Amino acid sequence: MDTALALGWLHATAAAVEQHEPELTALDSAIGDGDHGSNLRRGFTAVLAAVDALPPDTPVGAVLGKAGTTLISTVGGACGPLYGSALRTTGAALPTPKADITDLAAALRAGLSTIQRLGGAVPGDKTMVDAFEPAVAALERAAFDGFSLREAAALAAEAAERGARDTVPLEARKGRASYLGPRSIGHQDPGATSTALLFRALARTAGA
Amino acid sequence: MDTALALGWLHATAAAVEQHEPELTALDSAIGDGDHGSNLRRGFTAVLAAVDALPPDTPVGAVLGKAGTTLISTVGGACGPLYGSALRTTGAALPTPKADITDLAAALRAGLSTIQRLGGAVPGDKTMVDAFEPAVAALERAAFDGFSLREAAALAAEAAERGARDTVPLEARKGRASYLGPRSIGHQDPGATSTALLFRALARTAGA
Amino acid sequence: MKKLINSPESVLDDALAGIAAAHPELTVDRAARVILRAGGPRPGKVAVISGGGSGHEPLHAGFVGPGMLDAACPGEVFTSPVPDQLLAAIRATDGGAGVVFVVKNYTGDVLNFQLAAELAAEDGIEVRTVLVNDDVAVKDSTWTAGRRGTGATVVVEKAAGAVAEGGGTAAEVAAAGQLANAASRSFAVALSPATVPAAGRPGFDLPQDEVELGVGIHGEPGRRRAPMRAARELAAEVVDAILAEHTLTAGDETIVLVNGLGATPLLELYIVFGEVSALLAERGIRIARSLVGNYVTSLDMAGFSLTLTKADARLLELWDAPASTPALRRP
Amino acid sequence: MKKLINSPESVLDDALAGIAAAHPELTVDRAARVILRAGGPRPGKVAVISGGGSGHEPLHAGFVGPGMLDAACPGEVFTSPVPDQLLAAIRATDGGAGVVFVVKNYTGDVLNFQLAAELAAEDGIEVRTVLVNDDVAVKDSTWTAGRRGTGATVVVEKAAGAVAEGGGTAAEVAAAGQLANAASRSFAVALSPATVPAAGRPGFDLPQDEVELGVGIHGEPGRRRAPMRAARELAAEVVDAILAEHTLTAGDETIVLVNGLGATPLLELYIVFGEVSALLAERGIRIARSLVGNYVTSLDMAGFSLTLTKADARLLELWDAPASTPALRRP
Ligand SMILES: Nc1ncnc2c1ncn2[C@@H]1O[C@H](COP(=O)(O)OP(=O)(O)O)[C@@H](O)[C@H]1O
Ligand SMILES: Nc1ncnc2c1ncn2[C@@H]1O[C@H](COP(=O)(O)OP(=O)(O)O)[C@@H](O)[C@H]1O
Ligand SMILES: [Mg+2]
Ligand SMILES: [Mg+2]
Ligand SMILES: [Mg+2]
Ligand SMILES: [Mg+2]
Repeated sequence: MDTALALGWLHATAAAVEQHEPELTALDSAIGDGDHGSNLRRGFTAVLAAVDALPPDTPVGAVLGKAGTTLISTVGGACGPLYGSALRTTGAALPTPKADITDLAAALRAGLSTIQRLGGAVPGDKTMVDAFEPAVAALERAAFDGFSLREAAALAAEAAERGARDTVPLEARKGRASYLGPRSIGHQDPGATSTALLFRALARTAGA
Repeated sequence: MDTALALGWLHATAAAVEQHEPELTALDSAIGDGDHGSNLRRGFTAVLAAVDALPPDTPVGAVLGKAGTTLISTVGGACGPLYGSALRTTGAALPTPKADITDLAAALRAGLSTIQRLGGAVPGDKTMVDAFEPAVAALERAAFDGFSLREAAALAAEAAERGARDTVPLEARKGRASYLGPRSIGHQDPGATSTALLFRALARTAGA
Repeated sequence: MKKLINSPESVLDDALAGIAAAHPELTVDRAARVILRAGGPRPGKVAVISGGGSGHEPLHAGFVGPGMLDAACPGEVFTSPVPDQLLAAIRATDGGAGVVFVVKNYTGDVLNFQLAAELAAEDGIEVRTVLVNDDVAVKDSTWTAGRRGTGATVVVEKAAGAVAEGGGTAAEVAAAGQLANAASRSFAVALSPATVPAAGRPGFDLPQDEVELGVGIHGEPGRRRAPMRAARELAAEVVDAILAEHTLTAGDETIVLVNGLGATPLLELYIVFGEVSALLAERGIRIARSLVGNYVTSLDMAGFSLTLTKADARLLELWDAPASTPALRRP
Repeated sequence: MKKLINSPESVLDDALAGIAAAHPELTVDRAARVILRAGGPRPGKVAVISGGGSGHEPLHAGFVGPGMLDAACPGEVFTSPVPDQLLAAIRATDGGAGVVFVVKNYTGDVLNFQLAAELAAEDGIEVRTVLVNDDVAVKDSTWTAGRRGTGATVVVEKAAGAVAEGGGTAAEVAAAGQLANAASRSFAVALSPATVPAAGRPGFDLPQDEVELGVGIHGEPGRRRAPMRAARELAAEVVDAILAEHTLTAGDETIVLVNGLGATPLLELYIVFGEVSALLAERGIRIARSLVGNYVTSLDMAGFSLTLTKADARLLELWDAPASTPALRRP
């Protein structure tokens, strides 16, 4: 992962969020308050404006850090601080100028820890963690197995998508969906779904 | 018209209002505020309670006067004072103990004058006057022609019903429907419709 | 129809029970259906009495209290009160200095207040009437029922109430109300109709992409339908409709009421107010005072009305005078 | 979706323009999206700052003013504010005596306020937080997000604001807010869902003969559906739900808030209040103070929430303390 790839990733994520906004809105309407799609759209529109204005020699970590700060400043809601802080932590953990898969996996693991520290969610609580954790685990495994970034990112995206789908039968214990108790069962978590978009965007950007 | 006939008339009117409440409501919803049916139902429920509590020897004029006062006290809206005052005037104009058709026609003409004095409407303004006036005129003609009360009341009811139907193409110039201007055209006036019920109830009570 | 009621027949009585429980500072005569300032008649003070159909809350009960009304008489939903209520209100508030009625110009209201005034006159009580007729959606003409009374009622009740509180004579109280009315014009837009409990269905149907322009506060449909548009464009249409029938011009000051019809979020009313304020600024009209919220509602109708009162020093003084009512407070 | 807006994206900015125009007594920083008491920081006075998603008006902007909030930070519709707004509010109000945040317990609100407090701490400003969590529809547990903050926010902001206005320390202000919160429990019933402008469709579907019990103020569906019933029965269900999780018992005094969710006529809220008052009387609980109207809304949702605050002399004193805000005034 380098500056160009990070920028590509953020652009791809923004495009995916734009395209899937109605789906995210619908999922959040079912078990939340219907703003997850517009929250992320607003956030990633601002992220693109912010990172595209950075000098071309900005280190990869600073690009992701800027993206995180921008999300924190523009999104609000639960996902703004969670995604924003995670990206900040991830960026801070990335070596310059270029991170290999092991570095990237470690940095994203740090980002995940931030999400879990701030939000207190564990896997199975029906949150973005349910997609984020398996994605990071898949990256770690792929790094250990010596896969290319293209292959690793594809595995992470698949894991995230599976994780998101697997939130359907869960009863939410964190976030707004938890207010529904058992009525949250049968719906896919919007945050886990947007996390899957994030990792799919990474895979696409890495050429998968 | 005597006390028994007046009581019968009021009961028959109450029953007709009850039965046609949805129709009156629908007509008033279209070009008014949707309360004409419930207004009259509330009023005639109170009227029955009031006149049934009168001593049996109450003169016919006093019965109608009581009915009028009760309508004024319980209906509100435009039709409460108009119908109520009209009945009071009619009652005050009826000789005791029994009025012939000429007396009744004259008393109802006096009641109509009260409606017109209070409300300022003339025939063609798309109000209750458009049913009331032809009904009274028919009674007057029938009295002149020497018809029986049964025949006279039937002619009055027909005239009132025709008058009500004929309000359909009119543009309202008085009452709430006048706010609609040309959009009031094509709807039958609720007050003219209830006036037709009143005269039909008289005809039924008189044995027609 | 889904409403927080016990039955369509008991709406008024049940609401009166709630008003009585919620406002110990008021006296509610539930039998007579009159809401009164506590403490009985005030000797030497002109009594200001208003009333009208229920379904417009906080109008009128919410404006009973020092500085505004002495009594409010609520009729059945969208139905004017009956003369008995108005007479009871007169008896409970007349302090010997006379009575002023505030009457919105609807045939039913006018007739019932008129009958009450005639009966009061028989008791030797002189009643003056201020007729409110601010709604420019209806053309004023002696051949019709004339312009309706809507949002300006708040301004009229405030002005009349202030003069009465200050010890004005009945003639002065009525004159202040008439001044406020003459200076005010209103226009309303509905996004959805109201449902009268007794009727059980909406007063009119409105497609998803249309609005009713010039709607009344009793669920009466408006003069015409128009396509739904941005708040900015609707506000412009409403401002223009009012200014076409108003003496307000560049350099003037105005009291602005952006009023919710019952089911419109305050968030949206503020958006409308922002647009109105920009439109008035463009036309050189200065907003001296303003009110945003639900004041003269129409049950569960969605939409707003705009009232513009041309404000001179006298009207501003009356508008700013102290008032302590459930829905309007001035220190 | 039919709304008085210009576009879903501009809702907040357009509403801020309207709030600024309607309330010259407030300072609206439209760039920073903060609503402030006019006059800048008050040296020596603790600053009380609240905020949350838009769509709940008059909460919070309507409670800015002497005796209540120093600043309100509105987020996008149903979305908590961002830390930048809260930091701007702190900078604009900090008079050196400390800052108290009033935060409704939602993950998003908690996180954004927490990030802001951490950043403020880096600037040497200590921020205390009062967490509002009064909604008994949600079971309280450390394993979940916990009870939500709803109607009690008004009571908390009033209590904290009163102590701050009276010169209390930051610890005292926070303690007053916590006292008000601990004494309050709420429960809401929706008759129809809210439509978030950006979503364009209602948050949930509700058949004509059903209600959502325990609904949230962000269009979140409730815990369960139940058949629509008379106001009396719905009120009983709500009162029982609250009392099951409340220390209120016979002989106690309470502050009662019957709050409209946005699209409910005041007439119906008074009917509900009447029923609540009868139910509390049956249980020997005395209503010491009350509030009926739209205070913590949920856009165009129809329905009501009930908040019962167990009132002791201290809370009543704070409740009665002077306040001068757009939505709550006390002489
Ligand atoms: N405590 C938490 N930990 C991790 N993720 C959470 C937590 N709370 C909520 N989320 C995630 O945030 C998503 C909702 O985001 P969003 O709709 O933008 O915020 P809000 O709930 O404030 O409206 C949920 O679907 C969930 O995945
Ligand atoms: N000025 C008037 N003169 C005669 N009849 C009138 C007048 N105004 C209204 N009406 C009659 O009253 C009817 C409406 O009665 P109702 O619905 O009970 O009163 P409101 O219009 O006050 O709701 C109209 O259909 C019309 O026939
Ligand atoms: Mg959400
Ligand atoms: Mg009617
Ligand atoms: Mg009516
Ligand atoms: Mg949200």
